[in-house]
Amino acid sequence: MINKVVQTMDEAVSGIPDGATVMIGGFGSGIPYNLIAALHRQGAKELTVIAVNATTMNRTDIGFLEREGRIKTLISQAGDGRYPGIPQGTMVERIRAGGAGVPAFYTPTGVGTLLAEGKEHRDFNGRTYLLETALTADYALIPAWRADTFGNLQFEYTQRTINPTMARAANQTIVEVEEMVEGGELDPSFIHCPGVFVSQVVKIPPEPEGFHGRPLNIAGVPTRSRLGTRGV
Amino acid sequence: MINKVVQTMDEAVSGIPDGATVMIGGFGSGIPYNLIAALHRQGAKELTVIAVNATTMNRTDIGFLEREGRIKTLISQAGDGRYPGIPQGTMVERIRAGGAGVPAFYTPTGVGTLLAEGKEHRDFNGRTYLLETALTADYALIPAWRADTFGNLQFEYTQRTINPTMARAANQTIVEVEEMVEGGELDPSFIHCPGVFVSQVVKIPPEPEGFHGRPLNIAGVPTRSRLGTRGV
Amino acid sequence: MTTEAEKPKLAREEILLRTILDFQEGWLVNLGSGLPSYIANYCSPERNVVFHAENGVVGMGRMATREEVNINLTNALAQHILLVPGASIIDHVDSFALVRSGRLSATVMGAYHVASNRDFANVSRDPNVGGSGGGAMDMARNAQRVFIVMEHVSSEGQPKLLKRCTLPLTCPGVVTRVFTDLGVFDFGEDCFVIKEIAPGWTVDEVRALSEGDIVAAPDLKEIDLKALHEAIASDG
Amino acid sequence: MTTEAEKPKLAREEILLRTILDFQEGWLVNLGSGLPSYIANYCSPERNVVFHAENGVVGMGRMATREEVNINLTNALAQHILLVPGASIIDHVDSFALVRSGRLSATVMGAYHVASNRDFANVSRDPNVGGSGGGAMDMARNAQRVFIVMEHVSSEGQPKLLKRCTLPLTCPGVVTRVFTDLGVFDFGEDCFVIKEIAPGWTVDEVRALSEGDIVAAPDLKEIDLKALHEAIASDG
Repeated sequence: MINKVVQTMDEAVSGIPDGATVMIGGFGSGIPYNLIAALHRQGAKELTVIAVNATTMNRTDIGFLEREGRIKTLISQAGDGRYPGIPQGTMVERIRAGGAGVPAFYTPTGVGTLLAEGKEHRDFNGRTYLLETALTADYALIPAWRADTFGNLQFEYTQRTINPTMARAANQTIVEVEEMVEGGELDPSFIHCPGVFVSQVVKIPPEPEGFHGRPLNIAGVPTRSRLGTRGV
Repeated sequence: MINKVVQTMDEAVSGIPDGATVMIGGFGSGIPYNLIAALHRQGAKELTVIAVNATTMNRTDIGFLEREGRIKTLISQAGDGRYPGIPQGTMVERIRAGGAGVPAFYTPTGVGTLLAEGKEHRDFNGRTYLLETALTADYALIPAWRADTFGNLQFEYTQRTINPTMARAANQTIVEVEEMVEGGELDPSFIHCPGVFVSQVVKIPPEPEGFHGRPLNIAGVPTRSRLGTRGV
Repeated sequence: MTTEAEKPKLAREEILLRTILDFQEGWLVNLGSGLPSYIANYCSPERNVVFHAENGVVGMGRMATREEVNINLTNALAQHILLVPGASIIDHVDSFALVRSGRLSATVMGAYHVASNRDFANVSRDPNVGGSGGGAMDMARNAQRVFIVMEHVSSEGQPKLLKRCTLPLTCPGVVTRVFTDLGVFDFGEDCFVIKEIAPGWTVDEVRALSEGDIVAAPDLKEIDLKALHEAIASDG
Repeated sequence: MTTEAEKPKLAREEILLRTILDFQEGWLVNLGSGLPSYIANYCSPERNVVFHAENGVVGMGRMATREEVNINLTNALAQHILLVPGASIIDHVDSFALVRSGRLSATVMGAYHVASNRDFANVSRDPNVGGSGGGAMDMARNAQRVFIVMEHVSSEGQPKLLKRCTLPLTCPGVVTRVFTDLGVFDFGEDCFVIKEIAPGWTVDEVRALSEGDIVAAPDLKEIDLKALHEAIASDG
């Protein structure tokens, strides 16, 4: 297997060109703060950003990219007047379809709403559905809890969200991780995202590189509460 | 959370009526031998059986059900002259769609073959795809490696296959497990199938109830080889 | 809109407590943003109701205290939460697969408007600009029951129980029951049926704060706040 | 079909060894049933090729010995296997999602027929009855390269490299390269281009055992069996 480790966030995002389509992971938790900050420093513009989480833009640093005009198109689940919005379940299923070689699928969600206008409606077994199409990307930026050097990933709790799915939907996936272990040390039965979907993995440094000094963890509180045995 | 434990295989399958649609899990490994044997003893007939694994019928005991005329319709990935066959990837995606509230999706697989005849063809971005519809069931019979009493499941290695997906696609899911632990003892981040998708869970007894004395494990060889750490 | 200011309505907490009483053992319930997200704080695990958060939690517990925070464990609103014993985490896609396939016994969410034809609106306050409402459309379209939890009138004093919604719909024709600070409402033939009423209020007084038709249920009863607090307290 | 019986062809193992030489570092390769499933036995981990089994293995190793058997670890043919360090297990759905999304660098499978228009057939021996070929249609339609590994003629002595397939197609127009016991074949304009030939064989002799047109590559060379065995042996 190939070693996917790179040393810095800046190196990891250095290849992202102007005009790229970039998926940015997380929702509530599971947001790749360090990679977003590195992408900000890197300077790429005219980006198409696909992020479920962009409702909380001010908190994710995607907002910084946007306010500087670096985002040409934002595809996100929540509309804000400028973007039409996508039902969240439809959005995540579209990303899943992108990584599953499914170009389009039908969903019941949104029928009878403004978001259904102009969409293909079709009945199956007496119920009406909308046609929705897949989303893919050139790059995905995601965090993980633990990686091995081959890029096999594990997520902790709701850090998972859309992240393993984006890894499958993007051509190249760049991962920031809290812990790194040697290749082969993770239990094969309990890997959330195989390394074949990962291009590069970077360990988050002890002093986070967070944009504008943003702390990775909330100061003064433990970063972990253990609510069950982990694995065996 | 609700305790899902029942004591015997026979009790677990007792409610399956004639004419039910039953998914039977596994592919190569991950086959619920004990529940299939119990279904055989139970006597239900006119069954519609959905099983990816039915190519290896003689080895799975689905063959016994079939030879006794208990199966009205078999939906499986491999045709044998009587059944038309479904590409394996299409079959598993159809089961996934059933558990995902997606009534239909498009796939590139099968275009230009006999299996595409009569199917809706549609182009997306210059490539041709086939429309395929979801599969659901009244019951799913699956094995698992470890369960807690709430029905949360973990699978070992390729025991997983289609099993967590069938649990989501069926109205009721019955599970035979190798190990049982108290509710809450499994790490929430590493559960392959949440208990909300499980109706009943039965521990495989030390002396397996396998049909016709079939041993659950291969006699004389270790049943486990450990090739990596499990979890943490 | 006469006696409104003078009479006590249900407190927000009491609306939640009343909603919890409708949950049955074994239910899987999604809790929406705002008021409903606090329901898990009040509902004891002994009720055997499993709470779902659409970012991928099956078995959501109460909000975390500052000492209990784990940055990798939140609900869909990024509020730090705990899990109950037996909880499991699924990914975002699987979480909405669960929703779309009809596994939710109920979804509980707020609304700007609920109409007597069971339509409701909570995605946008602008009549001309729609929105997705996050996962609200998915939950509303696909859950077995849609429970709306809200104050009876808007902060501007406008009625929210309407004949027809005038804001963009989240989903047409799906609302099962509405819990407000004035009562509990089911639906009849293009009307609301008030099943329970806030202590001291009359149906006509509720009608005055509503636009949609309100019919009194034959078995209309007053909400017993004392019993409500006791029922929930006994959970703990 | 003159000299066939007298001249040695490549042994089955040698066909596999030759196929392995085409794999490049970092490739993800699905191994089909029959002959291809043994490729992982011969290909060392140092080649950094990751083998996929469609039942959900990413990082398949060699076949297990009797002492190494775990009933919960098989390939798609229910053969007991081992994993390589760094392997991971995915579910069946995810495994074909990987296939359909074009992640496979190559798929290696057998065939009854391969045609000079890149069609191939391996789902049914009955011209009138189709079949799914298990996951073959998924792999063939979606992999970046389709490598066919087979004996050059059928057990009945019939040619398998044809002008057009007469058995139900697995997939039209996708074959990248064919490895037989007589040579390595690419494709030209409705013809096979023989790139490498079994030691001691002439192109005309290979043509005599083929139905489709065979064109000799300008750089046609004889397969060096000694070098082949050495290259693979050095893996170990």
